[in-house]
Amino acid sequence: MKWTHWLLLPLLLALAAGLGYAVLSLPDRAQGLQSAVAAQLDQSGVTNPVTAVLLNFRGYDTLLEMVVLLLALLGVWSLGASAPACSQSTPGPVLDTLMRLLVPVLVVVAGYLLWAGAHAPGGAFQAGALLGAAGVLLNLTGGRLRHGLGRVALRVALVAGTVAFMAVALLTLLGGRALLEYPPAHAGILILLIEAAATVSIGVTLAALFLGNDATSEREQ
Amino acid sequence: MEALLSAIPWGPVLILLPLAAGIVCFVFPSTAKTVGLLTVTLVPLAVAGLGWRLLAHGVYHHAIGGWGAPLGIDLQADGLSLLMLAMTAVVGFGVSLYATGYFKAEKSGRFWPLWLFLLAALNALFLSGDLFNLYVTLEMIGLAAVAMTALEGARGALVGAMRYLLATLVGSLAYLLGVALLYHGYGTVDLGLLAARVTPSPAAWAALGLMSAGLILKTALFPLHFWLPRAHASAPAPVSALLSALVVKGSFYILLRLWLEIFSPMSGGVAGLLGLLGGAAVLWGSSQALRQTRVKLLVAYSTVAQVGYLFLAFPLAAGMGLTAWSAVVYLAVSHALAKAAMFLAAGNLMRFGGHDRIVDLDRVVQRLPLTAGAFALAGVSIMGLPPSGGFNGKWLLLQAAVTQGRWDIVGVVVIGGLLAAGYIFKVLGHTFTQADVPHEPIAVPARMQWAAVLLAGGAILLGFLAPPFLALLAVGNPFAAGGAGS
Amino acid sequence: MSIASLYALVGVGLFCIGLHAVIAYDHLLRKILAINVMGSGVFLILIALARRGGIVAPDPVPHAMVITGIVVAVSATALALGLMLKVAAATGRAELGDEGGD
Amino acid sequence: MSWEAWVPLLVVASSLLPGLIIFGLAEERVRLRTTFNLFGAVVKLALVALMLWGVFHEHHYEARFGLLPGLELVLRAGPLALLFVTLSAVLWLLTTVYAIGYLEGSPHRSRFFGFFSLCVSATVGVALAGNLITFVIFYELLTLSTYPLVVHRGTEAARRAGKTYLTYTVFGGALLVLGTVWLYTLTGNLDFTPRGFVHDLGPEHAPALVMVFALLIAGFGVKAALVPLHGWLPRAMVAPAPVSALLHAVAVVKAGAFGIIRVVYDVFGVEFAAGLGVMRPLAWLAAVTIIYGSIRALFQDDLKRRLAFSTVSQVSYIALGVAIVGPIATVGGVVHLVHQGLMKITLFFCAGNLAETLGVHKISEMNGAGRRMPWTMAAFTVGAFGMIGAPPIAGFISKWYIGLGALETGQGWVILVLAGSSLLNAAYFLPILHRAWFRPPPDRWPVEHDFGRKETAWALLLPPVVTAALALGVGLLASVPFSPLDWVRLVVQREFYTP
Repeated sequence: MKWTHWLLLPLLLALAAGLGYAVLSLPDRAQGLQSAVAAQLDQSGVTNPVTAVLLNFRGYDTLLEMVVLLLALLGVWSLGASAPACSQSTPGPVLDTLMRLLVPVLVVVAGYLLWAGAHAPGGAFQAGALLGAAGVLLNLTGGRLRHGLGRVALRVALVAGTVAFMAVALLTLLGGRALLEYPPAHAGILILLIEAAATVSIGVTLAALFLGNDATSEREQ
Repeated sequence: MEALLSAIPWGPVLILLPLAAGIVCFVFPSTAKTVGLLTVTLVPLAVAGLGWRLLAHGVYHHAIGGWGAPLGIDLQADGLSLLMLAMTAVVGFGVSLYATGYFKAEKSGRFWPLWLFLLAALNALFLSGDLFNLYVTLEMIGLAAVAMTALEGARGALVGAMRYLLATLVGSLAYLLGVALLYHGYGTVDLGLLAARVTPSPAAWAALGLMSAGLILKTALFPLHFWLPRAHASAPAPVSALLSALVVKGSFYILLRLWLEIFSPMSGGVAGLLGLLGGAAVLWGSSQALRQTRVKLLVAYSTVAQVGYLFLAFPLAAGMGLTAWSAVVYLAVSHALAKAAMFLAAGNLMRFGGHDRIVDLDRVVQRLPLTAGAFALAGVSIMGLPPSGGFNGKWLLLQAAVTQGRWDIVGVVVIGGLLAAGYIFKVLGHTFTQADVPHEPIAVPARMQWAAVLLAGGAILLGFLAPPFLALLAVGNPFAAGGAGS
Repeated sequence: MSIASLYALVGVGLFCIGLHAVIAYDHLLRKILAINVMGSGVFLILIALARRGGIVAPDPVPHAMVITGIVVAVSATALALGLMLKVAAATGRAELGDEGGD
Repeated sequence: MSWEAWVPLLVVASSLLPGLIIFGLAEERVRLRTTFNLFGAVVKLALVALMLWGVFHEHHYEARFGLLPGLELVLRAGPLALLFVTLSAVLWLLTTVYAIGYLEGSPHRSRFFGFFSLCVSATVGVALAGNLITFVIFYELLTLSTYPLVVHRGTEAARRAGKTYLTYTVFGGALLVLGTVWLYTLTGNLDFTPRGFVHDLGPEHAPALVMVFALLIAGFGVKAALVPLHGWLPRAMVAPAPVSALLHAVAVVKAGAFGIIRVVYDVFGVEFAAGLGVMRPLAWLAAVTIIYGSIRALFQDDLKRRLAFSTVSQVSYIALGVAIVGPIATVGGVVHLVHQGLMKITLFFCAGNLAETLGVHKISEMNGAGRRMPWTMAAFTVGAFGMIGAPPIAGFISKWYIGLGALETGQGWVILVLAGSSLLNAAYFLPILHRAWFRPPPDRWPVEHDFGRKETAWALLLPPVVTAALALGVGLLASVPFSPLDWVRLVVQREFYTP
């Protein structure tokens, strides 16, 4: 193994040099799509350009990416329960109190990020990540996701974002428009709807990924 | 009727249908088998609808969100995409039929959502005209494929899946870095626009190298095939079939598109290098297959070899693009059908005897005749003997190679065919003989046998379908830019 | 050399360091982390290059791509970690031996 | 498509469809299986008779389908094609009867007869192929469908023999495909044409054409068992007797020999080929094979192996007759396709009878076999004398024409080859006859089956007697209209040599 190690180093140095040269040789001014985005921003239903790209101009990517997240969870679940069980210890009073304070705050902040995403940095992924963090915290301190959610309900929560996205996609198609071509007048509300559902799904998925084992499996119940 | 057919947005249907079905299967696992079978029956119909549209109206185009490139993402389909979609639909149907018999209840609930998402991702990949969107579909495929590999949780499968995951992630990142460089160099990730804008420059060269390397890793071209044999051999049989038949074709398709649309003017020595690796893959993969003592490993190494054939066309394209690329598509589709059939047959053998040791196959030809027949028919196509799709592909490849006097490639194709005959008949020979230690056979459901026969028969049938096949492939003239001089 | 290019070069460096680690180290956790380092490099390049030429209003498209990329990376990492634990449980070590068979 | 286009298709289908149906039949459905087999064989014979009449009256039977860009699958019944088709159809019927008797009560008969029918379909396809690509396709199909018959018994020896068989034939097939592709890239055409289609290429293509010729002849030479590509044939004798009889005496080796005829006359054109200088080496190769096969046959004690080496030798008469380059020798070579088939299948049937009835596999066990099985050994004797070339049996006619043709073109050395071969033939056949007729039978045969008053089952006895009679008949009545000789004259006159 060691001799390949030494062979690897010059190869990677050459790669780095080549890539560096390619990066430096790019035209001096970036030629992105900012002007195209800016031109269409008022049609997009939101004022934050990143959100406009994520949920409207390239919303299809985001739809597929929700599926990627779901696929990861499916993959982890299909491996079966092997993740080390989280601590079962009863939290002390300090931790308990902290949790009671922190989790609602996290949820509120997530809600704010979701809402703010329309015009400022923020959005479903950031909000979902916070929700997920809240779930992880709860879990680490002895809470269980499945205590609150039934089997089917949990699965519905996991797919809510994708389903909302696809429902909108279907509606646009049935309305004779292109896939995910929102009517400009309703674009804002549709995006908010999708984002809200996506936030929930992302949060629950991340927490479930952390848990590892399939909380909805019949075997474990 | 015709108005209705024109009105249906076939492209989005092909993506949304399996996606929605996957979600239903996930939320209500008890319906998985029914929903899954229904979906894989509808998808071929949707592909047929798209095919009708292509023949009637030419290249298909769908601007998602109504924005159009470069701001939005475009779906597009020409003859090449259509054939890939058709291949996916047919193989998917056969494998699904098989899976209904293969998986027990609990695994079945896991398998179907993964497979339907994979199907959606493959369809999305073959329809996409956007490099970043292709990255997302690649990741969907990668994660679904890895999860399916590990589905049965045996030790070998876990290790295979792990290695597969690491390889596929590294490949994706290399690809993504290439996309980043192209975006910043040319201000778009749309294939069509890039085709018009890209000129030989350091960034384009770097992108060519990175994306090719990443995709080659995912396609398992020698010497980056190290992850494939174990993963494909240890996965459950229907999964192996999907991986070998379809998943490696996904990344190959992107590479082919990139090459045809963007990189062909600046190919330089890269085409030669790809051809060289392809040749090495054919010889190495075949000779490794010949050495195997297990059916599934043998079939997996055969995939390494067959992937090599796909790359032999790159150095030939400069002079005889149309013939060489037609050969590649023919080989890819035939291999998909034949290899899927082989893995399904191998799965039947394992179910039947509880093992896949070649020397102990123990008169399978008599006791499991449909399975042995499916393996043999698929083998005919893999060896490239007529009449089969594999023969047509090799014929076109040889024609391109001989015309250009590339006797090295001719030699590789001929020797590869001989080695393939060696490993196929190594298996078939032992299906006639009696094992030293007889064993108690386990019944194999009829549909698992017929699914293999169906796919193998498809590979043979392709040998008679060259005129319509090549006519479809010509829709939109996908090889116009790829040096289709003659 | 502009600041943007400097960041991009750092990204290139991260990518190559990650690639090296993926190949050179045996432990699966290191490999998984290395892939994340590679990913960060790519994301850095995507973002940094958008600022070339002193553009003040950043191009939102690479940002959106990076967000998508991060989600993909998180998903893949989660699956990889889960798989690693299973491999470790099945083989007794979190490495890819050559044996791997059944 | 006119009805005449359907006829060649039906000829192929008349064995293909029964074959496919038979695969699906349960093992014990003997009667149904026999019905399908015989029905297919009789239908095929009727269709062949129709085509013989039609082709004689210059009708055209041709079916075409698009295959690949610029290439079609063509089935066409010309005079030469019909010669081979007729031979296959007649012998298929007889061999089917024989196989039904031979395999009675043995396992896996559905599989056997299924593949057997596929082989016949492939052989007929080879015969009717109207261009080289069609020929190649059916030729490879023949390889594939004979393999399961070679390994049919499922023993380790059978598996090894199958492996050897494939190693040779797949290798030959690869050379053939390569030669065909190369030819196609040179000419853009593969249609069999009287007097060939390559002569329009300029002289700068001569080296390439020589290479193509070598590849094609090597590809066909494997099945035709030309030295040094003959090694598979003796080893394939582990197969059941009907397989050895029809496939390795007739269908497979003849497909190779027929391919050589096609390449020489309908691809290159014999005069053009002679101009390239490739006919002389072919003649030498054939001569070497004739002598070598005969010498090897001398030293075999296993009856089927001796017959196999005899086949190696005898099939090369065809190539020799072709390679001498002249109308008379051509007649001798081409007619030997039929003559050798009749004689050799008789010998293999008889060998099968000895094995099945008495358990006799070796020549040293054949003492007195003539007294125990007079009809069988009488048929054997006719076949053996035919092989030696004794008049008036069919083999004599072939040798006569080849010799005459050689003299006509001033190649006297061929006479030496013929004479030497005949002597060797006598040397390895006469001792067998002597043992069978003039030595006393042993007290008990190795494994004797009792068939009552008959010497063996009628299904085993009838076919060799018929083929022996045919071998005698086509020799005696060689100049009668529609005899093989007469038909071959028609072929040579219409297709090979400019009058």
